[in-house]
Amino acid sequence: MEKKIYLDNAATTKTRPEVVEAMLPYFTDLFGNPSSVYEYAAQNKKAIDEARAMVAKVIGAGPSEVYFTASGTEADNWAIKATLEAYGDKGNHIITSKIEHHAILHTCEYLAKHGYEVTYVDVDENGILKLDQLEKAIRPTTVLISVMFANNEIGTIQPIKEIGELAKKHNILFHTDAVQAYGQVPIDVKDLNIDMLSASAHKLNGPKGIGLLYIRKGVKIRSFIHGGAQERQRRAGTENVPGIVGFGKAAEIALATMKERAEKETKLRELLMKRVLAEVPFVRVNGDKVRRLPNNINFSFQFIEGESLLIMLDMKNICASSGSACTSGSLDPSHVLLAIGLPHEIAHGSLRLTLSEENTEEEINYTVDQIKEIVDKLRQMSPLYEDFMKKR
Amino acid sequence: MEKKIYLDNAATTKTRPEVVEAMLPYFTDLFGNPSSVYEYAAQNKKAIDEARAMVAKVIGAGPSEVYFTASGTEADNWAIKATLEAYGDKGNHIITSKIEHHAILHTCEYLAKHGYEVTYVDVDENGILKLDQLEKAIRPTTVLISVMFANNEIGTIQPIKEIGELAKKHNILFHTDAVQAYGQVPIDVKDLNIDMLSASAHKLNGPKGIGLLYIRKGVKIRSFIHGGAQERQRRAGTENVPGIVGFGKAAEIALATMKERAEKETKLRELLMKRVLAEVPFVRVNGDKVRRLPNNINFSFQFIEGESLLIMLDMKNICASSGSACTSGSLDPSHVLLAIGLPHEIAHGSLRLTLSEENTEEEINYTVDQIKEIVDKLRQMSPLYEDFMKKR
Amino acid sequence: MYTQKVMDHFTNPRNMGEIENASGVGTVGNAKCGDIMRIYLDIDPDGIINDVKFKTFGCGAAVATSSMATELVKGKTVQEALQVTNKAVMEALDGLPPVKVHCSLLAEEAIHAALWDYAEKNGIKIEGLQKPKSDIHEEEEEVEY
Amino acid sequence: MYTQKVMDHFTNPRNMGEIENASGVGTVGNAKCGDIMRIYLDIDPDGIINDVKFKTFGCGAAVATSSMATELVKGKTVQEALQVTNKAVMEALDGLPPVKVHCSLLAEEAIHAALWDYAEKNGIKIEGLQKPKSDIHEEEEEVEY
Ligand SMILES: Cc1ncc(COP(=O)(O)O)c(C=O)c1O
Ligand SMILES: Cc1ncc(COP(=O)(O)O)c(C=O)c1O
Repeated sequence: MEKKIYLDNAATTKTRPEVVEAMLPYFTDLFGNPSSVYEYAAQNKKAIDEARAMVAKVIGAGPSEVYFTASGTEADNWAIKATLEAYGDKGNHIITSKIEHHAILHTCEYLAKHGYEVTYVDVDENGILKLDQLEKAIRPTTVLISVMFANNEIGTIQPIKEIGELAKKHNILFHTDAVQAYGQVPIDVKDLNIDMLSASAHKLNGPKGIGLLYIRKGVKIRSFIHGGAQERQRRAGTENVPGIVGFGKAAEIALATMKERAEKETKLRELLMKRVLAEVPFVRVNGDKVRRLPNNINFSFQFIEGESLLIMLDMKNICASSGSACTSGSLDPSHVLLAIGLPHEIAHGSLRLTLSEENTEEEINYTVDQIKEIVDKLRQMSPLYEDFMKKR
Repeated sequence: MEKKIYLDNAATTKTRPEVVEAMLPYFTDLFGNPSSVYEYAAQNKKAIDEARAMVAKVIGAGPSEVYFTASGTEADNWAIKATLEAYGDKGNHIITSKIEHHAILHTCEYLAKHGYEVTYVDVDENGILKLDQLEKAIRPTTVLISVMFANNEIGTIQPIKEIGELAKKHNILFHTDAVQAYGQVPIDVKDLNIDMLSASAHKLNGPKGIGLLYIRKGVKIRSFIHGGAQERQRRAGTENVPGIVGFGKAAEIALATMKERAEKETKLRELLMKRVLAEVPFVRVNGDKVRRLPNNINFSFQFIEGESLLIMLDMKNICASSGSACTSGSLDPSHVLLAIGLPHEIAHGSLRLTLSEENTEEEINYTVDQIKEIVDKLRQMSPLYEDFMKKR
Repeated sequence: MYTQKVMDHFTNPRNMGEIENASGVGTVGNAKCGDIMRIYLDIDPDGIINDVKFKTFGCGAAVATSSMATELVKGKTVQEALQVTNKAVMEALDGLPPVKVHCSLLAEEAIHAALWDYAEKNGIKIEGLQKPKSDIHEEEEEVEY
Repeated sequence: MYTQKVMDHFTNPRNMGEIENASGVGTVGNAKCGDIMRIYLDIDPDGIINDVKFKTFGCGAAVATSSMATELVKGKTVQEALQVTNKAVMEALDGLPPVKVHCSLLAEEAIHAALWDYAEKNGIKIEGLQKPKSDIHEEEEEVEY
């Protein structure tokens, strides 16, 4: 195909033209600093308020419970570091899962080096958190449970409601990294007992460089970035007005189109999955079949390695990912795939395809055709495949 | 005047149309995640590399010494918190000035609550750091000196070279918050012995939501935001590609036009200053007359209060500021004006006008006319003026 | 930031000025906080506030609350004036931003201070009126340059 | 990310395949690291490498370095082949990204492993050749599903 086929929407998404349109006035016309006294800046303040109300609405939160950050990563860092600091009187223990994004895991590793204690709870073979292990991990000193809403690699959606109830029962705060789920699946923070939630605009066709942290009213939290009085003195730095406006617009559209998008993406994904499973031997699907993000599919092709697969797909104009984008360049296989029990060599051969509503059936069929050919070509090259065939 | 007269460029600036133009392709066309394997994302990586080289060039740094952040505030927080952490073996003491931006001061206050020791060095009546006091403040446990390049309220430029030499002599790291100076006045980090430097794009006609921290090669520094491997594993979070590209473009233009802009702004500023001093009684200029940002002027009008002055200027379509924008809404007068020795009532009556190359002589003359009228009106209303006149 | 009413009273303040030989003058606030209000009262022998003027050093809200407070006490009896609370001033202005509520308190205080001065000058005691607390000259010395 | 030469050798690998009854076969790397290389050598009685083939499980750089390494040793004597270093492989490919340098080391090792196998099978000793360290079967068990 001539046209690029973009199947890496979990890494980042195209900013919608309507979103860019909404942002544009705030660069050159309404560029004032929202903290200023003059009326000219009041328009920016209003724009921020409206965007805040909209991004809050997506998760059933109040506008005053939402704080803008520069990314999902910053929101994750903030939630974890500042909460543990604020509740130091209660204890120094945090519980999380083995399949969190590095924004959570590396933050926990950092804290572990600074006197905090971290428990990493296992997931089952589909990537679903072991709730009984979670409950057993709870100590009197446990301040926070942080479990992601949906996994960025295998798309598994966690039993958030049950985790929320557990946290509430034991009077522990509950944070969820919803970077992959926000705007993609229905979320109601009140119903789910979520105390804190992270999201990032560029995962829902909003701009890069803007995220949010929801903090339930009543949760005691300190600032993570200190300075000016922005974001009700919680997060300093001149407001990224165009980014905030863009996030608001993207959230509005995501909320309005959630159902139809999910249906369309699920349909395409099922087509993709069925054809690959039927036509490519020695392949497995990673992640839960049902509790799964609508647009995510994750395969492991035995005997081949992911990067070469990606490059060959790239040469056919298909953008995909193996493991998570953030760690490419690293040589370790995905910690998520290892956590669901895949052996290293199979974890290495994984392919993540994450769809958008813009993908077509034609693209999906073309992609499957290419996958078939490339996997076959790489297997011909593979000493592991040679050994396997000879043993048969 | 019908047209808005924007005289608050220290708060934030208009994003240049050329900058927006440069950013646009990275929203909807080249939106890929730079960490991805496919060629499509390589274009973004290249764009980031080019922007990095450009923003580094402005201060004579190498591209590999520059890390993108979301704001000047984040850069300040990072520099201070992570440096003190990394050099914990050496000590727990930091020296800064009394007239820093809140991004530095509040960060220091935070650290002071966490076992660190902070010395705030005085400035003289023009806002220039007392070098002898600085040297005396040095202890064996001093890890870092952080002194701003130029002050955001009164425009005073610090004796950075002397501070750098002092720091070097005593083997102490030197960070400078150059948010107001970067791209406005020549800076050479090597020549000035600067180990770390913060900047923010929206102060030089770049976009909001993007900043940088320069970290000299060899300085041991930890991450502040943990997560993915972006920014050579130093600053996690999906790269804000449009923001970075915009920063690069703004830096390029700022560097190319620095001299002519400074000349133009200085000329307008001198006109403004001369007329006000000649035509308005009981006024003083705050800050150093010579070592000063080209576009900054700061007055104190005796007997009147700044906010009412601002609102009345606003009604005449003039955007200005009193104290720093970040603290408006607070009731304390500017800590900077107090530090240069102004009594409270005079500090309250301050007006900051910060020009851009787009301002015209006509605008400046109109502004002076309005200031005269408004100051007079407010003085008629002022009990302090009444008392003063009666005593005469 | 401000309501239309506040902006109206700020830009067209009612009763701004002085009263020579006023029956009572009260000055409250201090320069440190950035707000100083002075109220002049002209009270007739029947205890009716015939005229009232103010001068204010302060923000938009300080000017507007002064202006509104003078409007609310004008023509009232001393006892009625005493009932004009900061709440009433705020309501009459359609509200103030939270950080500016103290301005309305100052306006109330300024009225009270002027009434106190009137009472002292006339050697009377006004039921329910307490000695005002703050005055500019208590806190900071005057400075010139 | 990769040079044109790397991409060329990745997409059109030279000497990919097997040699039945090869004079020497060497397999290095392991699945944990994500790279496994196998080299087949056909060496004539004069010690000339008549033919060489490879199979590789790994990233683009792993495939390209294998391909290039086979090109560099083909037609050479055993002693000459021993001199083909990872540096030579990298240079021939116009460089590798820093994170991929280990692939070129693996290619060097794979050649050595195949030579070692050849030496063992023929009961000879090759001057300067050491026993190869790594092998897939040492580290992880094979798994199926
Ligand atoms: C001197 C100085 N430092 C830091 C900052 C903070 O920059 P930002 O608002 O981009 O975080 C500013 C501007 O507000 C500033 O003037
Ligand atoms: C689950 C999850 N958490 C956090 C992040 C980090 O988000 P960002 O890159 O916007 O900081 C990502 C995306 O990279 C993610 O998928």
